[in-house]
Amino acid sequence: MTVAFDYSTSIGPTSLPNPILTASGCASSGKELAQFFPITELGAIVTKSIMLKPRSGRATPRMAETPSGMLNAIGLQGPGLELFIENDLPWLHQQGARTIVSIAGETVEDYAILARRIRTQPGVVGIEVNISCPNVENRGLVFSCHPDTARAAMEAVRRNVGGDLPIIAKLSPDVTDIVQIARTVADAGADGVALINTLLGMVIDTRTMRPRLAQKTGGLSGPAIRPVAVRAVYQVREALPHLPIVGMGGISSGQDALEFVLAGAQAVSIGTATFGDPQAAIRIKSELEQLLIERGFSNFSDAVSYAHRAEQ
Amino acid sequence: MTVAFDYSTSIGPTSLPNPILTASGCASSGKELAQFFPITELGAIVTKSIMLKPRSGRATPRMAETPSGMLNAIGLQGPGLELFIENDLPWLHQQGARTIVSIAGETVEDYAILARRIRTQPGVVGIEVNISCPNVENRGLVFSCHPDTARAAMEAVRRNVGGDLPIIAKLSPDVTDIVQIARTVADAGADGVALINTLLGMVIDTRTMRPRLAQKTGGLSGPAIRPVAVRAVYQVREALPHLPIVGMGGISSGQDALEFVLAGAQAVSIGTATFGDPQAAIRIKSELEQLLIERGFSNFSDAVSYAHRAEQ
Amino acid sequence: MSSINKRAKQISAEIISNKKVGAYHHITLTVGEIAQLIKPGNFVAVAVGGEDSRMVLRRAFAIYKSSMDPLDGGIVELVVAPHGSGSKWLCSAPIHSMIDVILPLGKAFGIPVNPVNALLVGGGYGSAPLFGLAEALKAKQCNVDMVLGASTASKIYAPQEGKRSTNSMIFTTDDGSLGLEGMVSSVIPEIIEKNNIEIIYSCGPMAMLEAVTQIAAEYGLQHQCAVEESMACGIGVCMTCVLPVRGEDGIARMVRTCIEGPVMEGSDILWNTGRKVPSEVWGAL
Amino acid sequence: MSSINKRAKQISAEIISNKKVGAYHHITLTVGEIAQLIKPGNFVAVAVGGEDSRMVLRRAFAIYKSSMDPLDGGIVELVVAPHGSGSKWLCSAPIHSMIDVILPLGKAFGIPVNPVNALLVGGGYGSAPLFGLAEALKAKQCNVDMVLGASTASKIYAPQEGKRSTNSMIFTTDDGSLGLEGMVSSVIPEIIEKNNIEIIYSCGPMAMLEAVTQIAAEYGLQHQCAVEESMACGIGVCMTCVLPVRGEDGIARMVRTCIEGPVMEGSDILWNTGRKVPSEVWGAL
Ligand SMILES: Cc1cc2nc3c(=O)[nH]c(=O)nc-3n(C[C@H](O)[C@H](O)[C@H](O)COP(=O)(O)OP(=O)(O)OC[C@H]3O[C@@H](n4cnc5c(N)ncnc54)[C@H](O)[C@@H]3O)c2cc1C
Ligand SMILES: Cc1cc2nc3c(=O)[nH]c(=O)nc-3n(C[C@H](O)[C@H](O)[C@H](O)COP(=O)(O)OP(=O)(O)OC[C@H]3O[C@@H](n4cnc5c(N)ncnc54)[C@H](O)[C@@H]3O)c2cc1C
Ligand SMILES: Cc1cc2nc3c(=O)[nH]c(=O)nc-3n(C[C@H](O)[C@H](O)[C@H](O)COP(=O)(O)O)c2cc1C
Ligand SMILES: Cc1cc2nc3c(=O)[nH]c(=O)nc-3n(C[C@H](O)[C@H](O)[C@H](O)COP(=O)(O)O)c2cc1C
Ligand code: FES
Ligand code: FES
Repeated sequence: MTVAFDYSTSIGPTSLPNPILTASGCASSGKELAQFFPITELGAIVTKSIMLKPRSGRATPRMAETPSGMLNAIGLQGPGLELFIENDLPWLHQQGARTIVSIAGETVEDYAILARRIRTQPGVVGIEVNISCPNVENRGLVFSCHPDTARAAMEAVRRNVGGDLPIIAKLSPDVTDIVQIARTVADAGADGVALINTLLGMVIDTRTMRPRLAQKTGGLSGPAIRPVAVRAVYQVREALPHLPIVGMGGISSGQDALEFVLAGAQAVSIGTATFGDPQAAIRIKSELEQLLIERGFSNFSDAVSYAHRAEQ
Repeated sequence: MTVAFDYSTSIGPTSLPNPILTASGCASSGKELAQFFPITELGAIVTKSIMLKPRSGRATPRMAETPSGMLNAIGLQGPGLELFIENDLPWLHQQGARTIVSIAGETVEDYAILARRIRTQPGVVGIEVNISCPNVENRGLVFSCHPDTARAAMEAVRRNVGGDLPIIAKLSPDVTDIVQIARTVADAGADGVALINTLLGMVIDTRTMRPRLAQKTGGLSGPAIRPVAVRAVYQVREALPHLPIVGMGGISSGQDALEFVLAGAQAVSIGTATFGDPQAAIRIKSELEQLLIERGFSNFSDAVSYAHRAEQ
Repeated sequence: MSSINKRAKQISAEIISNKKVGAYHHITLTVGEIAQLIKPGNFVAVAVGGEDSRMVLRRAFAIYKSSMDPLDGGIVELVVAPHGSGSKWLCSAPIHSMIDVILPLGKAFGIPVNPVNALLVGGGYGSAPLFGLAEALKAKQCNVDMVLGASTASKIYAPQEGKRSTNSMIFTTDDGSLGLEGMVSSVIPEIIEKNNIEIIYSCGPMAMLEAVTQIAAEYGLQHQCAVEESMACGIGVCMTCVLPVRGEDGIARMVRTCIEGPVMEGSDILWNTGRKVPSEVWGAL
Repeated sequence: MSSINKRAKQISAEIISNKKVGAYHHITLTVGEIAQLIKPGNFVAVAVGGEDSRMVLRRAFAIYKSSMDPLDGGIVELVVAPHGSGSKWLCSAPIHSMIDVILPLGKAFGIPVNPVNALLVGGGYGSAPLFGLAEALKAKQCNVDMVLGASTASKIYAPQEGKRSTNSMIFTTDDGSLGLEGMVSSVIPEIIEKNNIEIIYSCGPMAMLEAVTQIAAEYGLQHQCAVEESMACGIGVCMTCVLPVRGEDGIARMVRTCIEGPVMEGSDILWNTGRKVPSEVWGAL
């Protein structure tokens, strides 16, 4: 059965052939997954958050499995901006992949520099601004947990990136009022928001009787957090109906992805599910398409926010 | 093998023969569970949050199962203070159960009245103050999500309850800084904190393509949230080493309970696990005791906060 | 001890048979002596998914039959539709595996003291508890007629032996694949009139129970229906399974269907309130 | 396409045998043609728990043996210790059930071009990949000695047939229940000296690998060890499985053991850094 289904979507000025993205930090820079499916078939590859300088990340153990989820404390291990531009981006560009680069800073100035360097790289179709990072200039408080620092980081990026490249603010769910933060970053010039990053969690090893992770706390991801993520997407969509949303948090099937789309996501990112199934993203792409067609949608955009429609 | 193990614990001025409690709203007022085990063998029964007036609660559907958890929007259904005092408390007292009454208000004044009436009831060994409720006098904002309202509610209770009955503030994890809220309620006179209440979540029904719950959002509980709960307990314990903590969130085995104890909980509450296994609380009581004995503890109190000990 | 759940026990039961019958699975458990305490309308609450499952809640199933078997001792039979993950897990459970079951739960159907003409109406697997009920009524010298409806033939559960205790049995299917085409409600009035029905018992989807309630009201008949609300615990501690039900004092309250039901008087229920709590309900917000 | 994971495939494999051997389970899978691409030291990543499981991460297992069977086609054999929930699930998987496996993964042991005297050291189930390695070395006319250690006899995995390719095999157990009492490290120096060992291969607990590394250094021997770090994905995308490893440029980096390992040169690893990133590591915080 061939159905003329329009799967395309857009995030601010960028349009994508389909709404399925990888989640930052869960697909590295695409090379490792390329063995399992053609990465060009995804809407875009969102790369692991890149920082200015090379970074070792945290000590091990860095992870613990939890019920329907996992805790991680990778600590943004990565080669730093220049090696990333030298090695990873050209490879992605050469494959023909659309790339959304996730950037992470320790200071507001870091974000500005990262954005300026990334914006001109070929193949880059967007910048995801991971502001769920500790601000070294302000007692290590996470940028996205406070309106002022969230705004400062986003303004720094916006000043350095023209209107042709969407900038997407990635928010932490560990806040009293995520709508307030979303509104703040939208005011600061974000073209969209990515919801949600991990929740802060801890596992205690009952054998050693200490925190399992070397870093003590870590970020909770996976199906366990899906209801929190869907709620965040729904709330932000309701309050800010025109702000594009990239939804994520525990998506491991087309059904799960559909929840986010109905709640208001223009695109969805597949994170932890890839660890359990390297083909998760491409599988979810076809599952979601099938579900939308079964429900009578002829294009993806009509399904976005459909759960918000008025009661009959 | 008979081991002289001292399982007793205390929360402020109250001592309990063991640290295993029911979680408010997950054991009603004890009658339903009495068929499955002697409820007097638990440290205490924490009753479903009681409000001033009878309350129908929310419309159905009120719940959805989620990966390793569930969402509920019961909406504090209950008979109201007077019928509760007339029917439920005497039954509990007659059984010989130790009762911690959970109270919930819509206004600061509600909390004061509830506390004043409860404090003199026989069999009551503590008051848990559920401040994870919407404040009708302040745009429905949840009391425990903002330091000012959290403080006001706790001060109202403290003013009405003498030092012989511990008052325990039950906090919501949906805040940017749970330590700040814990500190605030401690300053306002709380003898302890109960961590954590449910996380706000949503499930979208992919068939009807609307939020599954009539109420749209609901509270996420169960093993899925355990890492968030353990983290909250650990953080609050670290910041406020002398404030007693009742830990809860996804405890379904002795191992799980042990995580909370090591993280800093003087007592643990069993919630959602009871729905899957009516004998969960009593089973966990013996599992935890066994694990502590295996690890060489001769009394429960030595294990509390053990994960915070200095590295060798 | 309390009077709530007062005969219920949590036991480990062995699955001794699991057979596909039409769209359903007929599953037999050995439960021991407790089988003797079961009455038609009672249900069981089953822990599903095994140890490392992400399913944390029990699933409720009506008891189709309970008996004392000379070989296996007390047994309980269920009729399960493989619907979502919990029921599919149960339907695929291998013979001799053990499951954790609480039983018997809930209020049973009320059996009249004197013989009456009873109509039993079942939808889909809702027929399950009706056969035991038919037997109990027959034992009281009642006249028992039965109407079973479903979307299609494979979803009518009506084993040959089940017909023993009924005087008549009519099927309806939405697609006409078995019996009459249409819904059960369309044939009920005729049966009521023809067979001089004095009481209706029903079990099935909520929409069907509501329709039957309306018909019963038109004819001024008593109508006991077994409702099916989402249940998290099955034993009265979670408050998820409530329905607005009018009490004897005329006041409507949100009532737990796991302990005050599943069998309730149809006319007491405030049906189809559209995901809202009717304002007349006691303590409504 | 990338060069990372370049021979790996995600397949559905049938369990055709699952036998308890001492403290372990010996599990055989049919994997088809891909069996031919496997080299000693490669591992598989298995999805555990089934559809409704709360376990979301794969589990890595060393490949004990791979071969082309005339009847079953390509097969792979694993030796699994029932430890936590994932491995227990696998150990209790019924014959003929299908599991989702990715293979072959990781860097294999390097096989010398010319014959050498090799010592293979295994701890617990860490012996598993050593038997295939022994065969490969034997095929190159190497002299192969083996030392296997464990806490107790049931945890020594050393099937009779495995001994074919070795010249000598020594066991050590902590409790003395099999072979010599003590740890493998205590017997290694003597073997090195007596048999004129030129290279050591090892697989087992990290503490053992570290001890062997020290001994290898004392004797100036090459030492390839297969490390075992917690892995969430097994394919290089999660960065959980890292170890601080010195590169050819002398700089230590946090390196993914799933794609740059599990086989690594022991002396390149910064061992036992006490849950801290050593400050000399590139990009250390
Ligand atoms: C009193 C009672 C008697 C029942 N008797 C039977 C029976 O005899 N045979 C049978 O096949 N089923 C019966 N059910 C329905 C059964 O309990 C399960 O709800 C159904 O099998 C779906 O569960 P699942 O795990 O397959 O679906 P899932 O979609 O995985 O269920 C998720 C959650 O939603 C709830 N849920 C989903 N559908 C329903 C529903 N229709 N009614 C209530 N809750 C639902 C489940 O209980 C579970 O908590 C009965 C329910 C009740 C309350
Ligand atoms: C390269 C490699 C090869 C391995 N080969 C074998 C083998 O041949 N036979 C065998 O029995 N096991 C082997 N393991 C260990 C195996 O992957 C599992 O970690 C182990 O079976 C415990 O998992 P579990 O689900 O039973 O325990 P759980 O406690 O449920 O595991 C929870 C999580 O912790 C991780 N974890 C727990 N213990 C370990 C450990 N010792 N090492 C690494 N991660 C751990 C698990 O992978 C999982 O993500 C190997 C591991 C690696 C990395
Ligand atoms: C191992 C791991 C590493 C991650 N690294 C990053 C990162 O570098 N930058 C970022 O913005 N988010 C990172 N995340 C968060 C994910 O992108 C995603 O927001 C989160 O995991 C929720 O989605 P999921 O449940 O599908 O994984 C990481 C998550 C995991 C599990
Ligand atoms: C159905 C249900 C009802 C609840 N009702 C209350 C309540 O009335 N008052 C309260 O303070 N917490 C209530 N809670 C929260 C629990 O007491 C507990 O804090 C939370 O569920 C986390 O623990 P758990 O994961 O063990 O369930 C309720 C939870 C559930 C699942
Ligand atoms: S199902 Fe829990 S109260 Fe009825
Ligand atoms: S296990 Fe995921 S990167 Fe190695």
